[in-house]
Amino acid sequence: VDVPTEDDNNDGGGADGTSMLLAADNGSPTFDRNFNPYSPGKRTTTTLIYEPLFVTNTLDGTETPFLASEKEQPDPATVIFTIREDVTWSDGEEFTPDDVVFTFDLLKEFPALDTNGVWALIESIEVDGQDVVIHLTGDNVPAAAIIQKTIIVPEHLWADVEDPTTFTNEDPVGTGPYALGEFTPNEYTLERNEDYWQVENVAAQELILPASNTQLDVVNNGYDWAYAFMSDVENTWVAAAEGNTFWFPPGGTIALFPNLTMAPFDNPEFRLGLSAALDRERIAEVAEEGYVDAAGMSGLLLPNQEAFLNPDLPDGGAVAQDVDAAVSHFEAAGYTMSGDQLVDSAGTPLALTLTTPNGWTDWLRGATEVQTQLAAVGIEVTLNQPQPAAYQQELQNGNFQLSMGSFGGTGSIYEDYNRLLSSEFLQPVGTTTTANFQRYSDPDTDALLAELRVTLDEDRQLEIAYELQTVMFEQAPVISMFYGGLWGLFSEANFTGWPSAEDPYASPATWDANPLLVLTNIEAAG
Amino acid sequence: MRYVLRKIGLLLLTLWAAVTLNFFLPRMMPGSPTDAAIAKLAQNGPVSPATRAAIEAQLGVPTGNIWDQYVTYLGNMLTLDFGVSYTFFPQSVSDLVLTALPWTLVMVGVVTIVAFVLGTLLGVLAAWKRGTFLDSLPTLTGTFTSAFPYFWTALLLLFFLGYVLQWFPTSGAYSARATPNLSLEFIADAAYHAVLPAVTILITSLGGWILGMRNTMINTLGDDYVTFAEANGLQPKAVALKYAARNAILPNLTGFGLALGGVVGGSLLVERVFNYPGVGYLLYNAVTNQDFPLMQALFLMITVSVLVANFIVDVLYGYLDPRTRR
Amino acid sequence: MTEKEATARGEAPQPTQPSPSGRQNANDAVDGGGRVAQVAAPASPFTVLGRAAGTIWSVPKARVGLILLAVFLLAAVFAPLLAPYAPTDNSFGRAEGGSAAHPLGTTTAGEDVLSQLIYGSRVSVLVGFVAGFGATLIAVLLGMSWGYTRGFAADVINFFVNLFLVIPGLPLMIVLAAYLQGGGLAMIIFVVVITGWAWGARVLRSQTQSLRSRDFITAAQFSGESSFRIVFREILPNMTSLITGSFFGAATAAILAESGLSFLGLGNTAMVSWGSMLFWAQNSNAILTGQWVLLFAPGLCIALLATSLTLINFGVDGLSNPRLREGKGR
Amino acid sequence: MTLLDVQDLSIVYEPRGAEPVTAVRGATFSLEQGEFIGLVGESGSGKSTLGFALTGLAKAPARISSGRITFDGTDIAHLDGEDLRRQRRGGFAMVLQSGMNALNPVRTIGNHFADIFAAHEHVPRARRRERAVELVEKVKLPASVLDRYPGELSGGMRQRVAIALAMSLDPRLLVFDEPTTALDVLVQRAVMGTIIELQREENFTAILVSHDLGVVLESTARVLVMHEGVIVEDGPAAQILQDPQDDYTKMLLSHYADPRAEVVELPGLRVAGSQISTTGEPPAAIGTDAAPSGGAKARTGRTREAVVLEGVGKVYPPPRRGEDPVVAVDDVSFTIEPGDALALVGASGSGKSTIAKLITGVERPTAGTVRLGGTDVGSLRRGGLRRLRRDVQMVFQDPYSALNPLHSVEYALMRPVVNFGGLRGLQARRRVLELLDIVGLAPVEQFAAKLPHQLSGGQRQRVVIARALACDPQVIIADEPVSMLDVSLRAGVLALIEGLREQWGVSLLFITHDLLSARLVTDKILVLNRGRVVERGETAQVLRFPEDAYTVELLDAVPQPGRAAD
Ligand SMILES: Nc1ncnc2c1ncn2[C@@H]1O[C@H](COP(=O)(O)OP(=O)(O)OP(=O)(O)O)[C@@H](O)[C@H]1O
Ligand SMILES: Nc1ncnc2c1ncn2[C@@H]1O[C@H](COP(=O)(O)OP(=O)(O)OP(=O)(O)O)[C@@H](O)[C@H]1O
Ligand SMILES: [Mg+2]
Ligand SMILES: [Mg+2]
Repeated sequence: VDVPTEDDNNDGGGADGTSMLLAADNGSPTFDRNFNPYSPGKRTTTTLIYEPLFVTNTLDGTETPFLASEKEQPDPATVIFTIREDVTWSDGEEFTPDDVVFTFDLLKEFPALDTNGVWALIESIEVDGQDVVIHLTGDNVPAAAIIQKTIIVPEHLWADVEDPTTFTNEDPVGTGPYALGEFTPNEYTLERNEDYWQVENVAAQELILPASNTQLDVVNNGYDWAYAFMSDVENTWVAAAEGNTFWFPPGGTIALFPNLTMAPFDNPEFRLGLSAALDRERIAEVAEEGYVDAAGMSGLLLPNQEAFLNPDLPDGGAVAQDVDAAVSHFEAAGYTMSGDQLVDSAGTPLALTLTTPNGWTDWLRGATEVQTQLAAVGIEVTLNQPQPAAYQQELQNGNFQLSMGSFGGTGSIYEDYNRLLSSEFLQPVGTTTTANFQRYSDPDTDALLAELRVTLDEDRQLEIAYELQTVMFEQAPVISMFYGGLWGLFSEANFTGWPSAEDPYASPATWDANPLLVLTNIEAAG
Repeated sequence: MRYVLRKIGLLLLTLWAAVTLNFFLPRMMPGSPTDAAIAKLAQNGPVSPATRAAIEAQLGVPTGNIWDQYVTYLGNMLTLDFGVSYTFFPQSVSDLVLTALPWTLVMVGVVTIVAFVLGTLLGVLAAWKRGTFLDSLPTLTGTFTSAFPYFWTALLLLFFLGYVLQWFPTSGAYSARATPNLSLEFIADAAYHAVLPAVTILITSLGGWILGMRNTMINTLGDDYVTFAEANGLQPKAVALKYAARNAILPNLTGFGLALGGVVGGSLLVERVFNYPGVGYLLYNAVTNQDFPLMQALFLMITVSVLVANFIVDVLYGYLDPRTRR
Repeated sequence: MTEKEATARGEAPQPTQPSPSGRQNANDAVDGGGRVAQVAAPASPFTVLGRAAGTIWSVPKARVGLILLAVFLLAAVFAPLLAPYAPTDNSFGRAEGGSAAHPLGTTTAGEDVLSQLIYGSRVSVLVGFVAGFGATLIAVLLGMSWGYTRGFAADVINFFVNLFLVIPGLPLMIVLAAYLQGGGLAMIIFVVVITGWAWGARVLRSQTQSLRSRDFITAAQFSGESSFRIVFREILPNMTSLITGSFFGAATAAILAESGLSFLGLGNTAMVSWGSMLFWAQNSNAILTGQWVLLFAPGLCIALLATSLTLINFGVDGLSNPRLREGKGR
Repeated sequence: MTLLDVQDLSIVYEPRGAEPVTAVRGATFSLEQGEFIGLVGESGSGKSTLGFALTGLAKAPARISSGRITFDGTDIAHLDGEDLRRQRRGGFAMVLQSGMNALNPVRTIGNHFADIFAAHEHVPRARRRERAVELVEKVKLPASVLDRYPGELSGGMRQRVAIALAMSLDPRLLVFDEPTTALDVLVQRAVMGTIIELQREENFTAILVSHDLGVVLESTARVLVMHEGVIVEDGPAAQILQDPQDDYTKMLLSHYADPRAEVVELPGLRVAGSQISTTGEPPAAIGTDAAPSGGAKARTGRTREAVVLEGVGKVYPPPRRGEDPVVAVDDVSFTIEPGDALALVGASGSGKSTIAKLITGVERPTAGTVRLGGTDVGSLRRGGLRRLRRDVQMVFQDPYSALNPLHSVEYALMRPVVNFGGLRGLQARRRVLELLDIVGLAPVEQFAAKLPHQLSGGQRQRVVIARALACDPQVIIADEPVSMLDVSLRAGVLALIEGLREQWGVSLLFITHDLLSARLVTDKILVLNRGRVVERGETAQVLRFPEDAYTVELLDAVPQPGRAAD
């Protein structure tokens, strides 16, 4: 019996230059055939089979039209998408604005599908020729960015689906660049949709997605694109094959979330003291093996969002370790150094608990380094490592003193700051909230966010962004430390034009709509 | 009759308690299935506040009075209605279990049996040849290998035989493009993939059987019927097997029963290291994702099968040991 | 825990547990040919212990085990003196190979592997002994009262033991570990104890049952002794070797369990133990970076420590059952 | 023709981690074809060891350190492996001491025979079943046993099977190692009969190993006496009986007596008619203390009460489903007046121990009442039982298992003193020493510190008796208190019991199947058969002139040396 080995199957990855081996979808350990784009258990590549109206580059917020060719916001409460013509579903049916409306109606009927919460933003929706006009519940400029992410499904097939929440959509029909090829529990393929409206931009004829993508597999099996944190990437991935490259841009900010409902964290001076006490370079180095940079206090992802950076912030928001400054901040907050301990007015040494999810090793290393550094300013930090689900719960319920957390990275300035600072998410400790976990509340900031929500004036938007950065810098509602990397591993052997620091047109993420950007931009090598 | 009724009563009580524990223990874990799902999403980047509500609505995580939930749960268990998995939404738990079960049953089951048979034989040999090389070799090797952590053995095999020498595939239960079927070719492929996980389990579990059998066999070797058989000039082989080993194996059967019952639980660490799509991996997924329905079904299955296996061993015991018969 | 422990009570019989048939060989000084009174000097508890130690020592396998264990114990106790650096000192180069400064190289986080290995012995030894002790204690208390009492109380204990025998150990550990999040070493010990006592209880029960039918137990009743005293003064001392055996068995299981939980990332990953070293090694691709020492050394240490306990058990077995004393058969 | 010739045979046990023991020293003797000899000696004298060596079964840690065993011209002492195995057919065979356990519990009897036939291939396949039937019939068993498992047979049947199995080898030398010790007196008798008959028919050479001089003298023509590994006497049975040469043999013989005799005499004890008198030196302590004369007054002044059983019955639930309940005791009535000594005799399973359990409150009667004075024993609960035990104490059959091997003599005696006597500290200790003195274990201080394994069997039994006396009981139940002791120790213990009873006025229920012991220490007797009393009366009267057929049968089973010579 001729038993094929792993390699037999996998090195097809581009021998002819048009087939791509992709580590984008992990079976656990095998694949379920679920291509329902709204299902949490969907195959990751469902977003290559279906398309949204627009795709946002989460790194800098740049938007690329997909199923909509244009959008317009005549007033802050209305969004008009002009739907692309000459698009067909992969079964040959024509794609129409009615499909778009059908999709939104579907989400309204089944809130479980509405993972982006669009119906919290939309009042009504109507078709006007090739346009889809959306009336919002109020003035809301950033709403468009959320609404346009909605994945559009074909009315002619989905209208008959009885329960779309449990529908597994085994034979997906979409408008996207790829259609499902062969599906087996250990591996499946996507074939290029030759009728795709921009088929000329799609270089890879076939995508191969194995279920097992251990780091060992990734290094050995000649992947073209993988998303994985690789320890010692130069000696592993890069050394493994000619043409292997990597790009680890920041995808979010890892920060200390202080529980602002309790002392001493309710005192900004104390938070600033913590901020000054940290050597962020060292933390970033320890946590992510030096593959990411330290984060400043502006709340922006740099260099991605450089364009929005408030030029008035000292050092571009970066805060260097300054123990003396830290001590004076602490003093302002009522804490003094006594020997090598930081004590309150009653002389009680300060002891804090830092929560970090168990098993998230980079965070843990960062947290351990924070522990060490805070010990140097006389604060005793105990690590609390709940399991991820419990961590999530503690974070949401405000059940922590100091917690590791992340924010940002949606590509939308408004979204990033709103989730972090808006009191609309404010809940008492013990009640679940979905954002603003540190429970920050400031009327001025709320006003800024409200204005940012309604203004169409781009200059004003930028001004508000500056002001929000100042709030972040001066109030320190969270203490940013380092960037969470996006761990893109690429091979130039078969395809070129991968996103990179020089050409950051997309993030290296293999999920959501991002691969649409990547796969319509790369070119066959040679 | 009263005895049997009592025994059955106790069995059912144990089952009920295990099932109840299955219900309450996971729910004591901090965090909900939704939290687990969000925590998983959060590893890839920011999660939109709307997602939580959507996931909650979609999974249909039960809320409300825990006692009502418990009663419903008991009813479901009785009717073998295990519901839908949270982790693998919207797959039904029964489907998931039925897909994973054959892999585990065949791979872990076969190894368990092989380990028992081989270990027992080696134990017999060691006891019979006590104090010689044929004793110390299996005994010492067994002592050492049974002290290996499962996952470590798995990693070493993976590294040397899979990665360095590339003799065996390093993950999965069959080749990438294969779809499970019953063709010879597929079976050969599956067997090839099962080698490393199977060898791992074999290496680490063999020692226990060797030592156990050796100990009991040394005891029976001193029994009078063995001496008498020798005095009657039976061939050494007959004395060793039909007299000493035949009696020594009985106490070890209990352990074998538990082991066989445990087979349906798979071999969590090994399956995880080798990405083997068996029940152990499923169990790992269930437990780490707080997938109550899946966890409950698996725990129930394991509990029942251990109980049943024990029962079968009891019956078998009666057959093998006439003293308990009549 | 690893599955080994899950299975210690499940998949495989523990090598060190005596057969459940409950042979009545415990410690009876008048066993076998001992009918003939051997008049020796009066024995104090110390000489009894001394003799036991002597018997264990006289078995070569057990001797090797004791020496091995002593090495690990010394490493654990004197870790600060023996280790060249602090185990969490991450100020060295990343993923270095062996050198004079770092004989076993450094981790990807820049910690000295040798120092971690030496400090790691503390956790394993501590977990092994404390959890082994805890599990044995519960097994003794429950197993003996189960064996001695009849009727309802015995049924209740029987029920609990059965329950803990049928529930799959490793998943239960994971669930418990998640519940007792962040408890560190104490949590691990607790979890291992909770899931590890049942088998021992069963073995001790059958031994208690066979002892309780001995004349000297009836005689104690005729001497007006309370049940409590009978169990703990008359029966218990006669089971020392069995209990010692259970202890070493449970300790072995505990060591493997700790490593398994740590490997799954359910222990305290910030604490340096052999299990967490393996976790980090796996996590930072030791295989890929050629740092196979990271993977090999901690596992070997676990295996050796666990082996040492099993080896000692060869000697303990001989204590309670003269037939098992090492020697030539035929 | 000389079949077996043993020259200067020595055997040592060399256990690991312990001192070597020379179990047989320089044994020299030879056996003629067809001879039937006895090998006697006390426990541990090396009889079994010698028997094993003669049949090529000596194995580690035993080692033949010197000498030769010539069987039919070949030296088998250093034969092993396949050569030895071949010799076993038509050569030498052995029936083990614990013949009860000599059968593989998981193989049918038929398979045992089949295994032997297969091993030696001396019986053609087709004839094997037939031959097996022949063999079991020879030992007076029905052919149907061939399909049964050992567990389904009684001890006597198993012992016969073992003999038949040994016979299936057509041995020329057959060693019977205590073939009847574990058996009931009646069964014992029957098995011995079978052995003797077989030997006569088949005319093989036989060695009967036993510690029971009576049995040996009764059945064999020549006797070897072993003492501490040395063969101290070798001669015809009749001669040894009449004129023992060795001191040890003399001692053995002096402890043998016929319970039916008019006067029964043992060193230290002499019983004539119903009268008992102490001859020679009384046990050290007895008589030195101020003995209460009336006998009805306890040392502590408590009034002695009678044990009264009225129509007592005990039915155990059926051991297995579908079987009949076990009637262990059926309508038994008797009274033990204060100071009385009552013997309870009967074959195994006749319900003797059950009655003991009923009197001590360990079991409750299913019919009738058991009373101690005014107390209804059957209705007592925990506390009441504890109080009862102050009055009713037990002397156990096996002194080896009645003492916790880990506790010193002092501890064992201290417990009842503390629990019942309410004494503490020095007082308690003084009482312990006093007790030791009473049972004649002097120097008391030294004995108090010893652990059981440092005592001889007789000394242990004395400790057990002392413990029973510790709380100054009214009634002592002695369940076969000497059956596990060597003859040499037996008399001493019996004398002690007898003396104590006389002196302290305790009532004694003496349970035994040994009629000689019953004769020696009691004045009344009760014969039990299947739970029912079949005969009662004065001990001497009943034993000398039995009326019930069962009693006659029991008495018949008592070996009568010289009977074989008839
Ligand atoms: N396996 C052994 N190891 C060490 N010593 C032994 C062993 N077996 C017997 N002995 C010793 O050898 C001596 C003789 O034992 P043996 O069994 O031959 O006595 P016996 O006369 O048959 O006694 P019994 O009447 O109790 O059967 C005793 O002192 C005994 O303690
Ligand atoms: N606990 C019990 N359950 C059931 N049957 C029992 C129990 N104890 C004793 N018997 C039965 O009761 C009968 C009498 O037993 P008992 O022990 O009183 O006999 P015994 O005269 O003391 O015999 P031995 O001389 O062998 O000691 C036997 O048939 C025995 O099998
Ligand atoms: Mg003997
Ligand atoms: Mg009895």
